[in-house]
Order: sequence, then C-alpha cells, then structure tokens
Amino acid sequence: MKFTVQVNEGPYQHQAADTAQQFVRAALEKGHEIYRVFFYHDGVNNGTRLTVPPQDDRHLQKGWTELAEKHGIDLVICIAAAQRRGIMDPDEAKRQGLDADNIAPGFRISGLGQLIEGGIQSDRTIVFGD
Amino acid sequence: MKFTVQVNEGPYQHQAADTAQQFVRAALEKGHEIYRVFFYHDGVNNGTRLTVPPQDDRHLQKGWTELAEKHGIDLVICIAAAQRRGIMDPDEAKRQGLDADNIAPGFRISGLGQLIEGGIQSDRTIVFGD
Amino acid sequence: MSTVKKFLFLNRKAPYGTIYALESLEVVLISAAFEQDVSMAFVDDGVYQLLKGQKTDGIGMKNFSPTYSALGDYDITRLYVEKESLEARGLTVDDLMDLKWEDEDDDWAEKDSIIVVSSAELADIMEQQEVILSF
Amino acid sequence: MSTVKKFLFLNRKAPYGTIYALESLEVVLISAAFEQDVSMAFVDDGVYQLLKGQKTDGIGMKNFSPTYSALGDYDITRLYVEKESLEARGLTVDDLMDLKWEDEDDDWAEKDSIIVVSSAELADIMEQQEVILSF
Amino acid sequence: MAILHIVNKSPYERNNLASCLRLAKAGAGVILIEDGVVAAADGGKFSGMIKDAMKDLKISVLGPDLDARGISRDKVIEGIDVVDYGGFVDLVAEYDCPQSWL
Amino acid sequence: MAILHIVNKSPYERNNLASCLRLAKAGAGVILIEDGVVAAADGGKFSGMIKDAMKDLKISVLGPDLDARGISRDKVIEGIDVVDYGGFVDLVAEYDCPQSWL
Repeated sequence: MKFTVQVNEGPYQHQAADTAQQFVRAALEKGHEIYRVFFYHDGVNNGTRLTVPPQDDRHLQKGWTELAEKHGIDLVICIAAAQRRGIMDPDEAKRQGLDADNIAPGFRISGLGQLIEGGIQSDRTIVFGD
Repeated sequence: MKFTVQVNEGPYQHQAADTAQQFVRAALEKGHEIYRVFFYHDGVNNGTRLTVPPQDDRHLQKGWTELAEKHGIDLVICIAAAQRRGIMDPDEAKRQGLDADNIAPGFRISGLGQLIEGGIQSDRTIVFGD
Repeated sequence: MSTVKKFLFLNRKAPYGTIYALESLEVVLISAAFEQDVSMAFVDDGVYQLLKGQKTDGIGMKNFSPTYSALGDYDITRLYVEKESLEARGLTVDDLMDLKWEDEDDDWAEKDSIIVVSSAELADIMEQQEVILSF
Repeated sequence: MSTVKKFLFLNRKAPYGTIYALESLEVVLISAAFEQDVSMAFVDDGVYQLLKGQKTDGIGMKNFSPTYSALGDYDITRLYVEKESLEARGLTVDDLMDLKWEDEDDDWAEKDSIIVVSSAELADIMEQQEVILSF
Repeated sequence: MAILHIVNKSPYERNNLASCLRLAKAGAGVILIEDGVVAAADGGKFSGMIKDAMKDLKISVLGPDLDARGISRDKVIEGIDVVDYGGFVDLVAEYDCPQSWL
Repeated sequence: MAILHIVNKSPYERNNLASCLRLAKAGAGVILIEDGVVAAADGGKFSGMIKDAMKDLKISVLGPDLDARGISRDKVIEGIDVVDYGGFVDLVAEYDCPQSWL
C-alpha cells in the first residue's frame, strides 16, 4: 500500500515525530510504500540541520535524512509553515534576503498542494501530532 | 516589581508567545521591570532570525528583539533546549561543527541556571505555554 | 490526477489559541484547487471557530473568520457542525456566522453552508470519507 | 544570591508523550545547585512519571526514570503525590518507584521521598510557595 | 500567601480548569486567558462549576481573548471581572505567586 | 468503510478519547498510542468507558508505549490487543481510513 504521513510537531517536545518515524520504518519493513512525508505546522522543525541532541539521545533529523537517502522517501516541508518558523533552504533564504539557511539534507520545501496530492495518490493518509 | 517570564512555546503554533509578549509590554507600561525572559522547551524557537511570517501577520521575533533593544530586556534561550531544536549562535555553531547559525539579535544562549536565578531575583515568575 | 476523493477536514480547537483553525482554512482552500469532494466538520471546541463577531485587534492577530464566508466561492459548501458540541457549550446555530453558497444547479439559489448534524449523523458522514485531516 | 526561596515544580503530564517530565528533572537538579527550598508535586497524569518498570527501548527514547532515585543525593527529598490523582487512575503508592533519601540530621536514616497527600494538603503546600514552575 | 491561578485551556478540551479548581484555596484568584476564556461564557456545561467556584475565588477573564473568540461581554457569567493585559499584570502583582495550569 | 481511530492523548487530560468514542461507529477500530495508552490500564476512572466501547469496537494499544510508561501487560484491560509498530501499520492498512484524534 501507499502511505502519506503528515507530521504536525517538531522533534523532542512531543512524541509525534518519533511515532511518525517509527511508523514509517515499520511500514517499509512490511513492504509498503511511503509516498510522502509532509511536515506541517511545527512539524517543519524536523527539517533543520542545526539540531544537536544529547549524545545518548536519538537524532530525529538524521533519522529522516537517512530514510530519504536509503528509501528515496519524499520529505516535504510546508512552505508557509516553514517561513513562519524559520526553516529555510538556500533559494528561499536568498529570496527573503536572509543571511543563512538551515534545511537538512533530504528535505525539500513546497506548498500545501503536496499534502492534498499525497492524499489523492496514497491509499492511506495518516496524521501524527499533538 | 521585578518579573521573570518563562516562554515554553515557539511562535505561531500556540498563542503562548503572543500572550507573553503582550504581558511583557503591559508590565513595562505599568512601570514594572522585566528581569528576564527565559525561552524554554519549544520556546527557544522564538529566537531564530530566519522567520518570515506573512506581511499582514505579527512578527514575534522582531517584537522580542525590539523589546531587548528599547528596554534592555535580557532574552535568554535555554542551551539544552536550543541544541535539541537547532537554535544556534555563532560560537555554539562553531563548537558543534555546524555551517550556519540562526540566533536573532537581542537573544543570548545560556543554561537553566538563568531561569532559577531569575526566579530568585524576581518578585514574580510567570510561565506561558501550551 | 482525475481521481476525486472524499476529504474531510475535522476541526476540534478554538481559534487563535492555536494555529490549527487558520491552517485548516488554508489547506481547505488549496484542496478546492484539486477539485476533490471536500467537506469540513466542526466538533468540540471547533464550533467556536464559526462564532459571529470575532475581533482580534486586542490580541494582535489577524481575524481570519471572514474567510469562512468565502468558502462557498471555492465550492466548499458543506460545513457540518455537531449539535452535541454546540449544546454542551450553550450555543445555537444563531450564534454562528451566517454562511451561504449559491447553487448553480438550482438557479443560483442561496443555501446555508452550515449544516447542524447529530453525533450519529456525523459518524455516518465520517465513515464515508477517504481522507480525514484533523486540525 | 543568599536568598532562599520556596520553589515547587508541578508535574501534570505522563512521561515520554511530551518532554516536560524530562525537562522538569533537569531544572530541579539545577535548582539544587542554587541551594533553594525545592520540592516537586505530581498531579493528574504527572503521577505516571513515578511508575515502576518503565522500559523505553521500544520507543527509542532514553529511560530517564532512574534519575528520580538520584534526587535524594541533591537534597530534593519531598516528592508530593496527589492521592486523588492516583486513585482516579487506579494506582496506589505500591505502583510507584521506591524512592529514598538519607537524613543526615537523623543519623542518615533512610526515609521515603514520596509523600502521598490529599488535594487539600497539596493546596496548602502550593500556597506556601514563592515560585511554581509547571511541567 | 495567595496564588493567582492562570488557566489557558478550554475546560471542554482539557482538565486544566478542573485541576485548578480542585487545588485552589479560598481567597485565591483565577484568570482565564487564551482558549481558557470560553469557560467564562454563561450557559455551557461548565458554567455551574465556575459559579460554584466564585463563592471562594475571584475569577477574571482576559478581555482581548474573549473578543477574539467572539464571546461578547454580555455572555460572560455575572461577577467575572473582564480585564485587559494591564489588568492581568496588576493581578499577577496583587497575588503572591502566579501558577500556570499548562 | 470502517475507520481506524487513533488516540494519542490520555483521557484524564483531554477529551480526545471521549470524542472518539462518541463518533466511532460499530465495527470501527481504535488504537491507543503515546500518552493515550494509559486508557488501556484497568482499574482507572475511564476503564468502564473503554469496556463499554469494546462491545462495538476493536481496541488495540501500542505495546512500546505501554512499556515506556511502566504499564505492564497484565494491567491491560482484557480483550485489548497489544500491538507493536508493525501491528499498528497492519491496522492502518486493514481499516479503510485512519482518523487521528489530535
């Protein structure tokens, strides 16, 4: 089956990002396809490469990046939510006149249409949040 | 009176950062002193300079920075919470081997001791969060 | 992309305390561009999103409640409001905004967008959906 | 910095679903370094933080529950647990970790850190505080 | 020492207000802010709980948050004090210790 | 079309589970995850509500979340199915549409 997964919360404050990542891994193990992971609301904060959790803690951003690299999963960050929260790729940072970007490898920034399109193309759309 | 204000949530997702900022402005208008604003948990996300909210929306980070500039308010970001969430000043980014930082003007990164010290030095400590 | 799916946007939070009500409107408007079968439900504190007379100057946020009136123009014409949620809060449909849409198949007759339904009716509606996004 | 204030850390959330329980422990340990009069309260779902037998391998998070046992070494010796919250959840003090501290003023006698109190008693304790931080 | 209890969540959604009222002592203050203001509207399921609590507690509500949510002043339970942000600051100063029910 | 209802909050803290059960139809599934797993423990104030619901609904609970919170399997209400993340995926696939009560 094809799944689209929506993530509403950033890493560490709520368990939502953890559960979403565990769900994605388990779905892949079961032979399902992850059509897209869409990061919405505070979920966009999963996609900054500047997080440095304690060494004995899990590294959620790296977990996502690894999933993108190993399984080609499409990690999409909602552009409007990203702008409100300061998640920027190089192009967007330039366009906004900002002097830095922080997007992590494997993530891309796009519009809410990607969520709806994911819902249309996937057999199941599942939301993780607070 | 002296107040220390703790902010637990980032901008836009919850009203907490808005209410905290309104409270700080009202306290200053009433002649009180804001000893410190301590950004804890997701509250550290108030301190990134990369946010670009819609033009017809309030700009919470700029609101904080302005309060720091006009009233000398001490804006402290919890270091452990900041590391987990990717809020970095130039020194910390360097130490962590990161290629970018994102801290906004007027904010500084420090330890949880600053919250306790704020509680000791202030007449009232008030928490805004989810 | 010719697939038409049934999308339900389920709203359960009061407006302004969190961003969900605003984001729900954003995504509903986007979904209209994909020509899907879209409806919205307002349950629990979500019913407060539709209250008349929202004035946000004092909290410094944008008042997005006028957007609900524009939904009809995007063919979002079914806003289900759970009766039990209204009643628990001491509200009636008269406390809600008067939202209309024009039915082009019925000589552009003005019709109510807000449809008050019981829990049981809403449960039936939910069961017919293919994608439910909660806000 | 010779002021000693009464700090209460109030915990109302289950562990792991949110970061609050972990952060509460972090800040309580820091507060000990400031030699303040520190106590903790566990109310509502906060009582789950103290349950025995937490095993976090399956969710991939660090199990921080052993830290509660170390609190006594930092002179954090009063962990108030609301009786009504335990009862509502079908729990008793036997379901909680056995937390002890050594009283140096009483020939290092081992004493219980967990103190089960009624809502009324906890209300009295809260009223004596100068700083209450909620998690 | 009297506490100012701060409640920012709807009693229809969460247990914050119920826990606050269980642990508030006579003479304490309660201020409803953010989504918590919906508890100040009369005629709802929790109005009785609020009215009972008002026998022992002084209850205030943040006006700007009421306005945003379209709850008009004449819907507010009689005896609840509507304050602005300045009035909120005054309450925090007036009571000995603020406690946020998050 | 049968829904899989996903509840990630404690019924002691929020109204999510109550709303879910009010709007779930016979034949639907419910899975308790994250802090929602505390509802699966027997002997609490909401155990009766869960047991009633089990007449019409199939209720599952995510085992890793139970373990993290120290709720041992023998405390789980009889008849609730304990699943791992793989079992959670199977449930999402088995029912027609997932609905998260956030």
